[in-house]
Order: sequence, then structure tokens, then C-alpha cells
Amino acid sequence: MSETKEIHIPLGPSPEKWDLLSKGIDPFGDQMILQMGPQHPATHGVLRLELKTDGEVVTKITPYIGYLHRCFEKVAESVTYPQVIPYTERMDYLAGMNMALSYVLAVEKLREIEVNDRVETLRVLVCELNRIASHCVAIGTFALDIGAWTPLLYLFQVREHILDLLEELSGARMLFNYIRIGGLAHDIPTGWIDKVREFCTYMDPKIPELNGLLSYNKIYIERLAHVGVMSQDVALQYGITGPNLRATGFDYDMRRDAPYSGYEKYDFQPQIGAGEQGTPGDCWDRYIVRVREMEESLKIIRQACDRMPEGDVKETIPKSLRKMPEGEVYVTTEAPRGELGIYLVSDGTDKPYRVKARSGAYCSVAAVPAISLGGLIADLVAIVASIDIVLGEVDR
Amino acid sequence: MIALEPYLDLIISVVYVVGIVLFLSLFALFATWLERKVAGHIQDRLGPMETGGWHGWLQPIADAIKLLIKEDIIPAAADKKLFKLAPYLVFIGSLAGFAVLPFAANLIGSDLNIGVYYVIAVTSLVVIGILMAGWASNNKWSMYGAMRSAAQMISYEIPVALSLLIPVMMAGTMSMVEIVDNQAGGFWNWYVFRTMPFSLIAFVIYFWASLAEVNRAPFDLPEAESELVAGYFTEYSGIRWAMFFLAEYGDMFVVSAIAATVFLGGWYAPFPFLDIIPGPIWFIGKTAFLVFVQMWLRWTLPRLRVDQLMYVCWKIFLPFSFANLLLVGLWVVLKG
Amino acid sequence: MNATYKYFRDIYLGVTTVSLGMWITFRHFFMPTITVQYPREKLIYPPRARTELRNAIESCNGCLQCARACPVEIIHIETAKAQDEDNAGNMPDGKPRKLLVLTFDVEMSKCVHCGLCVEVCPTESMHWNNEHEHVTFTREELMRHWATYPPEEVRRLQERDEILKAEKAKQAAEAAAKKAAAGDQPAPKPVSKPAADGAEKPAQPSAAAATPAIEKPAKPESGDGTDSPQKENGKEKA
Amino acid sequence: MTPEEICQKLQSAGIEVTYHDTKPDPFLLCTLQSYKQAALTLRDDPDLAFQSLMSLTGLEWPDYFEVASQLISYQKEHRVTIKVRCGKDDPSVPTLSDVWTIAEWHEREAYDLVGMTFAGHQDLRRILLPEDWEGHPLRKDYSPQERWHDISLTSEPPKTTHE
Repeated sequence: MSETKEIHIPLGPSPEKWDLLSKGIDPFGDQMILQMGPQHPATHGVLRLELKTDGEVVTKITPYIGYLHRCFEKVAESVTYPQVIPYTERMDYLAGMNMALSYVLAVEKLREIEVNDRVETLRVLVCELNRIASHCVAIGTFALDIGAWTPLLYLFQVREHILDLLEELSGARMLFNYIRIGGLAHDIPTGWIDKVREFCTYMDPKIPELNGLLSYNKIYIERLAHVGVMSQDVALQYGITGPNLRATGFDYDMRRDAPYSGYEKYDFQPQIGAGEQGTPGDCWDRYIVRVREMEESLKIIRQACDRMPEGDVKETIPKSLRKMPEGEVYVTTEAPRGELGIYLVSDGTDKPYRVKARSGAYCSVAAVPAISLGGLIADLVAIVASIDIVLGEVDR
Repeated sequence: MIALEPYLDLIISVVYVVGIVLFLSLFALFATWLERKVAGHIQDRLGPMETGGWHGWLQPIADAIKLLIKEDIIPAAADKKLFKLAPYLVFIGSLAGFAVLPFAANLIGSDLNIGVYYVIAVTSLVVIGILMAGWASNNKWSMYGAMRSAAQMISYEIPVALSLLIPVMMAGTMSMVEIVDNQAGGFWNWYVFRTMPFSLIAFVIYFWASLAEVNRAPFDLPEAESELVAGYFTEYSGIRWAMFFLAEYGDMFVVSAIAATVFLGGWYAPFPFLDIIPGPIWFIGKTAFLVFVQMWLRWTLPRLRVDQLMYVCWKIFLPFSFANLLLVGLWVVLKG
Repeated sequence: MNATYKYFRDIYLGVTTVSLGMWITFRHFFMPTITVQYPREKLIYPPRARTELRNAIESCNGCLQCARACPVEIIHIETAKAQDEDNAGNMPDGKPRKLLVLTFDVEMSKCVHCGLCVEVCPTESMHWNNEHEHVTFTREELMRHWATYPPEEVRRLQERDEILKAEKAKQAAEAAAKKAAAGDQPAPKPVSKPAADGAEKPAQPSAAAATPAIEKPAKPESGDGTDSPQKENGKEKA
Repeated sequence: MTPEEICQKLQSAGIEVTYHDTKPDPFLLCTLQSYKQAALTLRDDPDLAFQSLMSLTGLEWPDYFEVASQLISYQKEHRVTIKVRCGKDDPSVPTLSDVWTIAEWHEREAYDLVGMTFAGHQDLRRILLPEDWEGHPLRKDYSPQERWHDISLTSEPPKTTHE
């Protein structure tokens, strides 16, 4: 962990440095280089931030990523179209459904497959369930980084409920491989919808409890308000999407403004940050947007349960994906950590020619230096937690 | 037969010291178990359940054995002498506080007439050990932890001392035993309730500031695991690490015991008729309750930032303690 | 005034929100816990749970579909054509068995539990066994061998299969030659294709099988699958 | 606006760009000279207003390298893909990092994985792979190096039963 470079302590100032010193500028670079990560409790996996610190004040940040690079794009070129799906889910392993959905929609668009209403509704349902599960981890680890342990465990209970539901549906708890090209792997088991409804009623009091325990806790607000303010300009320059973009007060949600998979049929309100406790776009806004998004997802889940149409979920699964039409397609969906864009190029064979995954977290990491300079180390920890990165998605 | 008479004091002292060290170790072991149980149940978990049958009560012993037989790693670049010395210094600082804790009227290491003053002085020794550990580790995170710890502990000494002054002023003595004796006869005589609301405020300030003194959440910045990995004991392992751990829990006991002594009536029961239960049980019970509250707080609250920590100390606790002191002083004078 | 108001409001908020938080955690202190004490209590897995792969070898027809569907290529299958002398028996659906499954190895240590192999299996011999407690000390132990043939038998069948293949290739070549003789444009493709197919497969087993060393592994270690490759490696070096 | 209209708009501004109506997503192809100008126009023209760069991908084709960028305008609610191609002998493309900051990282990734360079890029280092990695993995003729420092990169074939 410790950096081998020595702290540079010059014996005496040279004349030009003396000049600077007399003007009140510190000429020595009397600063410490600090390696935060790759294995650091607050970097959510294996992110390395090289910091230059002046006391506790961070004056320079250089992020290094790639410690979890698993060559998704290379692997995707060497396996067939359906075989890519398990790999997509390993990008953002906290939201496998959302990852797979993006890829599957891309292939379906390429192959011109129209899925029926039941498939769309079920996809929305599982994606929203997974979004809640993902936000639970995001918020929980955020609280953990700020020093509050207990909310993490409470939120993991919620997540556990969701994972149980998804396990019953798909057979796995995290890497579902449930959404398939042209349909779904299984139809729902009997009584599953009722269990989802039960979960909704279970979930309802959890969010006020979280708000009491954490969101409006004075210490928590003090730690997050006015910290790591991301302006809309910065967000757009860095291609920030999803909850981080909405937290800056930018009212854009793909699910409402560019609906896919039938999201236009649901009534929900994208949540935007308003600077309630501080400045718009600060850490607290990024936090509360996620909390409120869970409530909105719950609304969507209820509606999806109510409108669950009849149909065959395997109806449109193509018999063979040997021959794909040539062409290219770019599909984005609203994943919990920003838009996941899949740029898929097909050369007509059974394997993709090129798959590029544009992940929200990648852009968020890139924006860390822009929003956290001049803060304290503790602020940096809060910021890294607030942009909610999953290194699997960053490095792919 | 050798005349024991001249050595009796010495023998009693030695026995007492050995007893205190044993008590401290046992308490720290028990406290780690309690901490995990409290954390577990607050988080809807069970905590340790396996070792020893009933609710994993032997878990701390297993942990202690594990720590004892672990490899003691000293970093190559560390300042070896200081590195080895630091944990003992921290431990001694915590242990020395026990000398004046009145477990009962006659169960006290030494009834100094400046008992309160002694405790404040001696618990400050810990900061030297921590600073030493952070420096000697030659690790930047440790260094940060040590610096934070030094800043925090020295700042919080002041509200702690000012709050302790209030019962001292009311009792007119610094001797622990006398302070407790002044609170005899039911909980309404305890100093925490004597001059409502001033002494209550003093008690609250003391309790919170003492959390910072012992580096407990929400003031656990020196060992903030999400920021500084493990703060000043990042590089420690095995028995030396256990020393820090022991000292932390010992400190928790000491500060809680002082609160119990000067504010909560020490070894006296809340109602006079309950005084048939021996004093040490009341004393340890009150202390353990305060330790529990410390744990409860830890598993509830997020951590403050360095500047906010200083803000709380200098801008909230300090003015309130001063005002408190002034008003209580006035009260004492008026009462005559 | 404003700053003073903020100062006291901050203190007020601090005290109330901290108390609220403590009240919430205090309530949880007395709530029933959710811990499942694992080795003693166990959760029930849903029927679809993807746990560990198992192949019911008696109903496996060796179609290789699972090996092709696997995204991580952990299923290794070798088959040989069934002959009358084998008494291969019937498949569970009553049809005669066409392929003998000589090797059916699954590297469970690399399995990603995606379930694609289970879905494509036409005979439903590939399935999840609803067991997940397979802890081992080595990775080799996680290699699941579902085929039941002893090694010497496998070698014999492989050899026989190669001979059959070579014969077939020969016949095909002769037929092609005849065709070529009959027509004037010879078609090189049908000749080269089976030849290439045949050349690819026998290359490695025949090297091992043709040498007299075949007796050696057969005598001391009967059916020890893990040792024999080492033997062969050593032999190659020598 | 549809991509076709965007293309006409660019052409009317005197920028050399062609419209390719591929299926399912069309794209605009810029020349190396017009690429930067096109990007600036796309960002700054009030009718186009592409505020954000969503994705930038490097591709290798048999004869040339290609960079495909997906842009989005939240204000006008349209998206477009622009592409530029460069020869294999001189795989250099003008950078977009001074147009959209995030292009810096996307271009680093394209450099790292595909091996094209970006003229004018301030900080063109590898991003996902280690600094001293050999080769660019997303090239079609890539084969991984055998060792990296002391780590063997070739995996042993698994031991199956009868081998």
C-alpha cells in the first residue's frame, strides 16, 4: 500500500523558489503522493486513485482502472450470440438483468425480432426488481463508506428478498441468464406474481425507515451536502447518465424519454436532484435520487404485476442464430448505473464482429477528478461512493 | 516467620494490579463479544454463535488464542523500536486509568485527592502511543490516522475536562471516593440530576466528547476503515494489534466508569434499599450500560469528517461547557 | 441572527435525527433475527436453482449440443460409433443407441452456471442435481467424469473408430475417384474433407495407442484416469 | 432530426460527410479532414446541439480502422452515429477530447484495445491493460503474449479422463 517515493524535503530553497515562497506560493511541492487502492476499502473493488495530498486536502487525482478487465469485448467476438449473454451479466454483476436486456435488445433490433407483450412486461418487471437490488447495494455501501454499518445490512435484507424472487424465477441469484434473444428462459412459476406483490408491501415501510436512519441524519447530511458538486455542464461533457445525471437536476430518464421494452406504458416519475440539503448535484442529491428511484421502481413493479398479459415467453426465440443480418446497431437502456449502450457490429456470421459496451460507471470514474479536487480525503471517499461504480462495469 | 507487616501494602498493591489487569483483559474480551452481539442484533443478525455453545460465549477466547499465535509482522521500513513500544504505551495509558476507579468504597487502587485530575492526565498518555505507532509504521495511512488522532484527542480533552469540573465543583473535591460519597442516597442525589439541566448537559457533553477520546464512532476517524484502511494500526498484526484492541476497550471502560462515578453515583444503587446488592456490581453495571450505549451509537451513526469533528468540539461542546460551568458555578455560589 | 438561527437549528437537528436513528436501531434490537445458521439449518432451493451439473450418462446420446452451447467450453465429449458387437442397448426412448459416449467430462471449477447446456439437451440427460456442497481440495477433483468406460476399453473403441473412419474415408475416396474417372471434373472437396477429418482426430490417440507402451498403463493402474497423462508425458520426454 | 437530416445540415454547412443508410442504424461517415469540424458543428450548431458523447468505439476492418461515435442531444432528442476511417498504415484519427471531455477516456480505450492513435490527444496511455502490455487485443490477428512479468498467460489444457 505504501508508496515507495520519498517525501521530498529539500535542504534549502533555491533563489527562484525563494521568490515563490516570498509570494506565498509553496514551491516545494510539499505534498504527499498517496496510492488509494487498488485494494482499498472505499474503492468498491479494484480502482486505484493516485492522490496528491496536501495534509488531508486532495490536490490531484489520477484514476487507474483495468484491474478487473476481463476482455468482455474480445470474448464476445469469439462466442456465438446467445453465449454472450452470460458475459454481459458479469459486467455489472449487481444488475445482471439490466445488462442482459441491453444486449438482447441490440440483437433483437439487428435481427428484427418483435417480442410479445408478456415478454416485455416480464422484462420490465425483473429489470426494475434488479434495479432496486442494485440501488440497495449502492446506498448500503455508500453508507458504509460514510461510516454507518447498519443501513447496509438492512438494505441487504431487501436485496435478499429480491434475489430470492429472481432465483425462483431464473434459477440464479446474481448472474441470471434469464433474458434471452427473442424472449425469456422460463415463464413465471405459479404464485410468483403474488410473491412480488408481497415483496412490495414488505418494501413499503423500508424506505421511510431508511430515511429516518440515514437520509435525514444530520451527520450524514453534513458529510454529503455541498460535497462533490457535479454541474450539468460537467455531467454532459463527461457523458454522465442515469441517476448521476438526474442528480444534477437534468430531467432525463431513458425509460420515459426514449422508452424501450414497453416502458411507455408505465406511470412513474423520474427523480431529479434539487439541492434540497445543499447544492444541486452534490453527493446527497446523488444519494437521495437513488432512494427515490427505488420507490418509483416499486410503482413500476406494481403496475407490471397488475397488467401482466398472457402469452408465450418463448414464442419468438429464433430457432437458430447462425445467420445474422449484416449491419450495426447501437442500443442503450437505462441501467442502474447510467445508460448501458451496446454497439453491436455483425458481419453475418454466428458470432458478433464487434461488441462495444458503453457503461455508465466508466464515464462516472472519468469524472471523479473533475468533481473532487480540493476536497478532503473523506470527501473523496464520499464522492467515489456517491457516483456508484461497479468496477466490473468500468473495466468490463 | 518473616514479618509481612512492612510489605503488606506492597503485596496488596501487587494483588490489586494483577487483579485489575486480569479484569481489564476479561472485560475487553467480554466487550468484544458484546460488541459483536450488539452489532448483530441491531442488524437483525445473531453474531457469533458457534464457539462455546451458548451464543458463542467462548468466541473472544478463540479470538485471543488466534491473535496470540499469529505471526507478528514488523514492516521492513518501520522504526522497529518505536513500532514495538507503541502498543504497550497505549495499553499502559489505558491501564493507568484503572488506578483511581472506585469499584466500591474501599475497593480502589489509590484514592488520590486529585483523582479526577489524574485520570484526565493519564488518559492523555494514549495519544503519545498512537502517534508513535502511526509514525513508526512508516505507512502513510497510519500517519494520517495518528495525526487525526492527536488532533482529535487533544481538542476533546477540553470539553471533557470542563464537563468533569462541574461535579467536582459541586462536590468540592477531586477525590473519586468523596465524589461518589456525596451522591449517596438514591438516584435523585446523583450529580447528573442535581442541577438540572446543567449537569445533565455536562453529562451528555462528557459522554460524547469521551467517545472522541477513545476513538469510537461517530468520532472514529483515526481508524476510519473506509478512509484510512485501519488508521494507525494498519501495519500491526497478532498480539501487538490485540494490545491496541485491548486498550481501546479498556479506554471505553475507563471513560464510562468515570461517567458512572462522577455523574451516576458510582457504586450506589438508584434506590437506597437496593444497596444490599454489592457496590462493585452497581458500578460495573452502570459502566457496562454506558459501554453498551457507546456500541449502540457506533452501530447507528455515520462518521463525521475531520473539520466537522473540530467544529463540534470547538464551536458546540466548548461554548456549552463554558456556559455550563459558569452557571453551575453561580448555582454553587448562590447555594452557599 | 440568521447564523445564530442556523447554529441552534443544526444542534436541534443533530440531536433529533440522532435520537431517531437510535430509536430505529433500538427497535431492530428486539426484532427477530434473519440469520440462517447454515450447516444446521439449510435453505430450500427453488426447483429451477442452478446448482451443479450432472449428466445421466445412460440417457446421453452424445450429440455434442451441450458442448457447443457452452460459452466457456468446459464440456469435453468423445464418442465412438456403436457397432453390433457392443450391445449398446437402447436409449430411454426405445431407439437403439447410435453413439457410445467414451468421455463426458465437465470442469465444474470453470462452470459459469448459465444453464445453456441444460436447455439444449434433447434427451434431458444434462440436469442440475440440486446439490451445491461439493468442496474439494484440488481443482482436479472438480472435474466430473460421467462416462463409465475404463481407459483401455476407451482406447480400443477409439482405435476401432479410427479404423472405421479411415475405411470410410477410403471408400469415399474410391467413390470419388470412380466418379472422377467417370466424369472428367474431379471434385477434390469430398476427398479432402473426410481425409482432413480423419487426420485430425487419430493424430493424438494413435501416437499413444500404436506404441507397445499401451500395456504399461493397462497393468499397474487400472482405470486411473489422472495418472496416465503424466505417464505419457514422461514417455514423450524420454 | 433524423440522421439523414443531420447529414444534410452538415453538408449545407460545407462539411464533407456522407450518409450511409445501413440497417438497422444508419451512420454518417466523415473524412479525416472533416471529422473535427463535423464534431464541432454537431456540438455547437443550435439545431443539432449534441451535448454529449455517449460512446466511442474503435473497430478494425480488413482494410482500414474505423472510429464510431454515438452522440446524443437531450435538448433536441436525437441521436446519431458518426464515423471516420483511417488507413492501416497510418492509424491516426483526430481526437475529439477537446470537443467532449469524455472522449479522452474512450479514445484511450480505443488506443489500448484496437491500437489506433488519436492525433492531438493529451494523454494517450493504455487504460485497461498494463502499460507494458504487448499488442492490442481487439485486433483480429492478435495473439496474447506468453508471459507478462512472471505470470504465465497460457493456460494448461484441462485433464480429461482418457488423455
